[in-house]
Amino acid sequence: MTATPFNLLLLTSVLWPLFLVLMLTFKKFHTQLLYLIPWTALPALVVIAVAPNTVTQVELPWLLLGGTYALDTTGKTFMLLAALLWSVSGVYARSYFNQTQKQVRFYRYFLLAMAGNFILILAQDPLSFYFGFALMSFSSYGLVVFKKSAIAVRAGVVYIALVLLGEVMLFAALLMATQTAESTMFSVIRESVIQSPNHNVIIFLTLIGFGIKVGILGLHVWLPLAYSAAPAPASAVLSGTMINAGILGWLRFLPLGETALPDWGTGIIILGLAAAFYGVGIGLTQRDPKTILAYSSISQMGVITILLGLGILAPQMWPLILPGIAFYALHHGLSKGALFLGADLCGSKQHRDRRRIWLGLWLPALALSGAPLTSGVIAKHLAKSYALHSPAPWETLLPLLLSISAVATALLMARLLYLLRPSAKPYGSIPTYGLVWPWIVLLLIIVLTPILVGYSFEYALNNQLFASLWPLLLSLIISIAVYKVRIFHIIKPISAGDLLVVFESTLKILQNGVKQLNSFGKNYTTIQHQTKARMNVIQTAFLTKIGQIESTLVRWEFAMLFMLIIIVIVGFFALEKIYE
Amino acid sequence: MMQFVITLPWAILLILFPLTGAIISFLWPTQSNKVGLVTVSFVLISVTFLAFSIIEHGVYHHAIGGWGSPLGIDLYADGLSLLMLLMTALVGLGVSVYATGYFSAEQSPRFWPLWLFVIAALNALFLSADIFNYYVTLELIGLAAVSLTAFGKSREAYSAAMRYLLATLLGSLLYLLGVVLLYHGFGSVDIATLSERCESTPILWAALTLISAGLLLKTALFPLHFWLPSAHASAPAPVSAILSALIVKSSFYIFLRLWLTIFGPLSEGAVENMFGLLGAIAVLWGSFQALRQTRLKLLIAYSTVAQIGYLFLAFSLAMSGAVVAWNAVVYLAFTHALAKSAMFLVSGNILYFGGHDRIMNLDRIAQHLPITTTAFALAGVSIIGLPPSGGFIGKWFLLEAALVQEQWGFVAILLIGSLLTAAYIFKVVSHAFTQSSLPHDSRPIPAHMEWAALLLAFAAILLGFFSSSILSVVGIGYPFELNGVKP
Amino acid sequence: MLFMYALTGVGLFFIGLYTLIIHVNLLRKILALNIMGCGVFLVLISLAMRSGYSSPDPVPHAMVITGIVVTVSATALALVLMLKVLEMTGKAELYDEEEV
Amino acid sequence: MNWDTLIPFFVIMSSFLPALMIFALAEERRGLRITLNLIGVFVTLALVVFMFIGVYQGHHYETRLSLLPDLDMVLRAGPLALLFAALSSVLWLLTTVYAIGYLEGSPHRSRFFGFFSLCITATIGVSFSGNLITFLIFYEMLTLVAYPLIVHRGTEEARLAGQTYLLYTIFGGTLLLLGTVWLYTLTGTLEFTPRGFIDDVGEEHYFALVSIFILLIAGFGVKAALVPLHGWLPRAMIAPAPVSALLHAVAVVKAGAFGIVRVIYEVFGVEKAALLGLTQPLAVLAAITIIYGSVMALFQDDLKRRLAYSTVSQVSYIILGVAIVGPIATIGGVVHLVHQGVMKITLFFCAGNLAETLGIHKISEMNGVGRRMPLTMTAFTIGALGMIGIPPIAGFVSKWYLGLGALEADQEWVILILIGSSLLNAGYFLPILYRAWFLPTPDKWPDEHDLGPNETSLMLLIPPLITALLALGFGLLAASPYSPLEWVKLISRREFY
Repeated sequence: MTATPFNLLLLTSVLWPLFLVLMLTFKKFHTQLLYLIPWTALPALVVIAVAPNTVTQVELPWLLLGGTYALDTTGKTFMLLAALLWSVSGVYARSYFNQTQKQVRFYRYFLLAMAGNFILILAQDPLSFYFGFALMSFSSYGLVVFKKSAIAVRAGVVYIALVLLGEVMLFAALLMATQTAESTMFSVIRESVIQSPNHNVIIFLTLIGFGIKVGILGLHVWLPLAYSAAPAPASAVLSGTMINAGILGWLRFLPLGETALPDWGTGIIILGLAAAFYGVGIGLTQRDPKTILAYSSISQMGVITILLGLGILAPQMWPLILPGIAFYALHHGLSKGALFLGADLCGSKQHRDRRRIWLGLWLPALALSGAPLTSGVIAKHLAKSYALHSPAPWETLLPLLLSISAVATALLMARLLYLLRPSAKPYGSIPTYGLVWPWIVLLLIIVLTPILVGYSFEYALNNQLFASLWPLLLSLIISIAVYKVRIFHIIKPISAGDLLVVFESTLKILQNGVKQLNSFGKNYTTIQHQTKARMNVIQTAFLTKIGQIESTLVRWEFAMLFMLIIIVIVGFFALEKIYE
Repeated sequence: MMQFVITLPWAILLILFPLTGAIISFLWPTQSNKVGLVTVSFVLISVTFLAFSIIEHGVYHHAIGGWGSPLGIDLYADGLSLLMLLMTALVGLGVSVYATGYFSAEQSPRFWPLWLFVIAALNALFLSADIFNYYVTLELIGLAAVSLTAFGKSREAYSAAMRYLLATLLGSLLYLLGVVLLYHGFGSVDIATLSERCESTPILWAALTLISAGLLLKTALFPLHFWLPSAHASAPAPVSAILSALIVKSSFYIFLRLWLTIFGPLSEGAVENMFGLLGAIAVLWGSFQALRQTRLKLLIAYSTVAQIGYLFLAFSLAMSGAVVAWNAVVYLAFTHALAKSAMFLVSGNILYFGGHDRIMNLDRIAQHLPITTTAFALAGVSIIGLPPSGGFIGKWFLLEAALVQEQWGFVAILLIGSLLTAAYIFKVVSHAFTQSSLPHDSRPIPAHMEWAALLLAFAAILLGFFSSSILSVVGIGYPFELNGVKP
Repeated sequence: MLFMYALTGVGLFFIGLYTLIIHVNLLRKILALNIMGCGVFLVLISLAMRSGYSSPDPVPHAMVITGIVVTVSATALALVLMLKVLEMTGKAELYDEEEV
Repeated sequence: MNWDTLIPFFVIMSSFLPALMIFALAEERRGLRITLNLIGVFVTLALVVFMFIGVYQGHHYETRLSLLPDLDMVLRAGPLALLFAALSSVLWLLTTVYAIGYLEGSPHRSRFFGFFSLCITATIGVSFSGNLITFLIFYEMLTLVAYPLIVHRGTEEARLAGQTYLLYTIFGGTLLLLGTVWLYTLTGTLEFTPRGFIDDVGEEHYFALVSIFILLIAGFGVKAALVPLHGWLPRAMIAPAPVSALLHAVAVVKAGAFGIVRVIYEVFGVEKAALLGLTQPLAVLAAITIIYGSVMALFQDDLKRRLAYSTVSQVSYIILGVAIVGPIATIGGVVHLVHQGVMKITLFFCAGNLAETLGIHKISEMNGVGRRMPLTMTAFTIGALGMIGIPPIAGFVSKWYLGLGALEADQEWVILILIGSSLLNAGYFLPILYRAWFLPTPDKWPDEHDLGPNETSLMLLIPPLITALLALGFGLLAASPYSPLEWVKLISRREFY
């Protein structure tokens, strides 16, 4: 490896959280460490800040099976998002938990997950990525079940089951990809996957494997459970940045921008659309803000999935789409994080505090629904622009659908704001100073993002301001109407994790199967014992029998008889020899 | 100097030492232990020197008083006899050392003369070269052995001794009649001469029939083993060791010699195969009986029955052409002698220490006698034929012979046999590790009794490492090239 | 003529063997053994005169003498043992321990 | 005089002589016993390391003693031999330390440590064996000297377990003997040679060769716990923890697996074996074992039994690796010899700690134990995750190579086996971890002992931590020189292909 200062910094940003976890094993340092840990993600931020434009790779040939790390352009965006969210929630968590012991336990998993997240973002070879992914997924189990409530446990089971499923699928995909590519570099793999005889299998496995993280339709069941079960800072990072690990996985593995795979492309787009609307559909019926946010994530990821599908459908467009996806992920991550933290801040009894927080919540909500002057409008605009250039029939279909989905999202946000309205009963924790200020920082960042990417008021005016406004207005009207009709008092919320019901029923059957197997095992052992007993009986019988025989054999006259017989036989042989 | 020492007539001394020893210990009962030990060590020394001279000058041959056959008595020793002598000397030493501790002051003066007499007779047998001497020595051994057996002084002991006496007398008479016929037929009792003169005539085959019947009876090959278990189990431990380790071998040795030199070349396999078959049955039957026993000594005795079966198995394999099986015969005989004597000494220790040899209750004893237990385990390893041990080498050759001839039946017997052996050995050993529940009264054992057993067992293991050299020594005089005895 | 002696010897041998097997009493068994011995010696002696020799072969005589000595001592031992058995079991028979 | 011809012999002696001395020691001579033991350990280690370097520079260490007229007893230190020897001796060191702590104050310690050292002698002998008969000798020796350790507790249950053990192993040994002699009658030699020594056996002996292969594999399969010959292993768990740890995670079961490697690569030669159509069935059998073992493990509540069944399944990875004909898969299999060793011994150490410190034997008693014994459970977690195959722990590396090798040999079905077993492993390990880390601690443990200020006595604590670190390191640094993986690649280059 080339030990440039930047590379060293890069490594530090990854190793730092790990080092701190290690330090956490020593009780006596806890108090000091707890001042340090909230800021663990800072080195990563610094990395972003000082990153040179030329991508330099860090080769660690001795690591695992040879690792390559670098901060490429895509990586930068994801790293930025990750660094921001991990910092904010890190600080947030510090005052979210009151006792040291809880903080320590929380940070243990928190830091590990963070390290995993950083590693996978920097990884340039599948194994390192897989490593980071696994580290992140398994340690965030600790975050999901942190509250230890029955809901948390259930969420944990679902979560870990799906994580494992994803892991093994990715493992298989990796193996096949590496085997055909005969290399462990993403760049090589992306090109050569298509040559593999079973590239369809690889693509499928990759889609599902990462799709579980992303929460594509059908495998999204864990998100609502986990997000609502986990403590707020955890949900923030889960929904803000960890979910993007799946997206990044796709970007790294899938043969994007190489060859057109129409079937796959179409399939993915449809999948994405379905998720986009399904998420909102179910989400609208929910009454728990965090669950609603989870469903909104599902639908937002659906939108990103659509873009991905476009990329597979039209490789030539990929160079355009890639940054778009990255930005969408960033935008969604930031606002979603802000929403989760904000939703958690509505625990105060004072109407004044509630109103302030509530107003604050409007910002990320608007951003998510793509209001002008927010990051959202840019993301939506980009998405639509790709849609317009997509091959038929999508170029006509997609823009419309995207706009509708924007409306849907806006409705969902409206629903959220309604549920968290100041007059509603308190939700989450009381906004203390330590909790609020990191949130404010996050909001500021959200405000600044558009400006950072060179978005200005004029741009908004002369680029279809209306196009970005009408969905909002429409949704506003609808929501007011709905509010008047009070329809939500009639609609019964679908149990969070909708499809899960189906899964769990199948799981039940499985469990019964296992139970039967188990009972069979018991029977089997009893049968074993019986046979063993029977064998013993036979054995003793046999031995006594031969004992009796022996006692007759050793009688003088019998022995003599035998002797005579032997003499006769030998004599007989002898005679034979003589008369031959 | 060395040369002079080697040229002394060690073979003769081999017979004279124990004889004189026997007489002295008889006349001077108070010192019998010392006399006995000295004699036995002298025997060992003489064997060593005899070995030297044989290795240097090849086969040893000596006509006593220069008479020469047929009238005179010739002494003859080739590799095979040497090995048997060595076996006698080693086991003899071990047992003697043990006996000094085992027998009470009033028993030992009666033990030593007989025992030294047995040694003398055995050496004479292994050294003699004519079939009539075989008869005499065999008879002497038999009588001495019977009286040793009667040492048990119990009802069982006397009855067993009686049974043994009848069997052995009958055996020698059958043998003698065979000898008579041979002499009549071919006018000589000298093996070498006979091997040249013999041809396939009715007399020869009648003689063969009688001789083999007699010797099988004495060797206790199934189903003629009726006298062995009771005799070996009811005799005192050192005696049992002598009986199973040496005396059974003596008659087998004669049998082997006669087949190698006289009958083997003329026979066409049918008879040997019968012996092989009997051997196979003996292996299975003996092992099963051993597995059945609840008393240690009986278990060991029946194990002897099984082991004799192996000897005849190998014997038949070898006669039917697989020369490698002769190595098996030699090795099995030798290691069995060492291991089995060790086992009997162990059983003696256990009886001496705990007053009983019920296998179920060994846990009370084995815990306190680690050396004895180790001895039994090591001996067991050799008897089972697990590597590294002499027994393993024997089994290896046997298996090799069977496979070369594709005698699958024998292969099966060998494998099942060793499994059964393992079963009854570990049936005993497994009790050595279980924690004893009840305390029990015991009397301390002199250390040398334990060590004697251990060293014998250890020797049996050690044999596994020197097979090539030992076999080269045994090869002296080509005992195993049929018709190849060169006097 | 000499051959007759030999046959007689063999006859004696088998008579002895028969008794040894059939009769239970130890004394009879011991006597039977002696008879067998005599049979063998008779055979030996009678075959000493072999064709082609003017005088009988001396070797068998030597053997017979040796044999007789052995037999005598054997008989002595046998009788002592028999007495012991008689003393222990009350009857001069082989005692077969029955299975326990 | 040439030392290279003696060093292998010295290695054997370096554990054999201490063993004999230890037997002679009185029970209360604790200090001397420990000293002897450690001397043995370190001399062995030193010699092994010395030979490692030597072999790396192309030295050739071989001891020959005449055993049978035309069969020698050969001790040769090839790369493969050294791999196994190094593994055994390093883990022996740790286990010795552990055992000293574990058996503190229990009876028959001289006997225990004596036989323990003898087991190492046998294992080292097995690893250095240069021909089949030498292998057989040490293999049988291992069978015997492991027995007293299994029945060490001296309870009736232990006695029965010992009987079962002997029943299986002696039977296996007999098959092995038959196979060996038969082979000898065909080839006239038993010398392990790269790519096998049966080439000049004529076609007419096809049946004989197949039977021999089956006999040998069955013979070794007993110790390697190949289904259906695995029955003894779970029962043998009655033995004290150090025994389970070293013997049933490393020495005994590995001796079997090692034997199978030898048979396939240096007796038959893998190509020849494949030609005879012998490897595919073996691979299938191994696969069955992997799945069967994992499924059985699911149903065990006794921690050690669960680990035992997990061993049954894991050891077959090695066999699977060598039975999939192909260099990469072989690397995966052989390196698992080491990886499984360090991971499984960690788990057994931890199980022992739980039993010794808190009297925990059942998984249902492990609630919240992570808070009571964090370090132990951290080690346990690393081992367990490694077993599942989570990067960067060693287990992942083995699985990765196995998978690649399978694909390379066009045996995609193996991937399914790997995935299935990973899921099953997760199925029986993750619940344990969940209990230990996330469930509330009970107010009292089954049978708690006070073993010093730390969570347990350091002698019990340090070995598992070290092995856990090794498991982590072997995976994390797999690609670095001198890692097991690299060494196995060297072996594969020199001896197999």
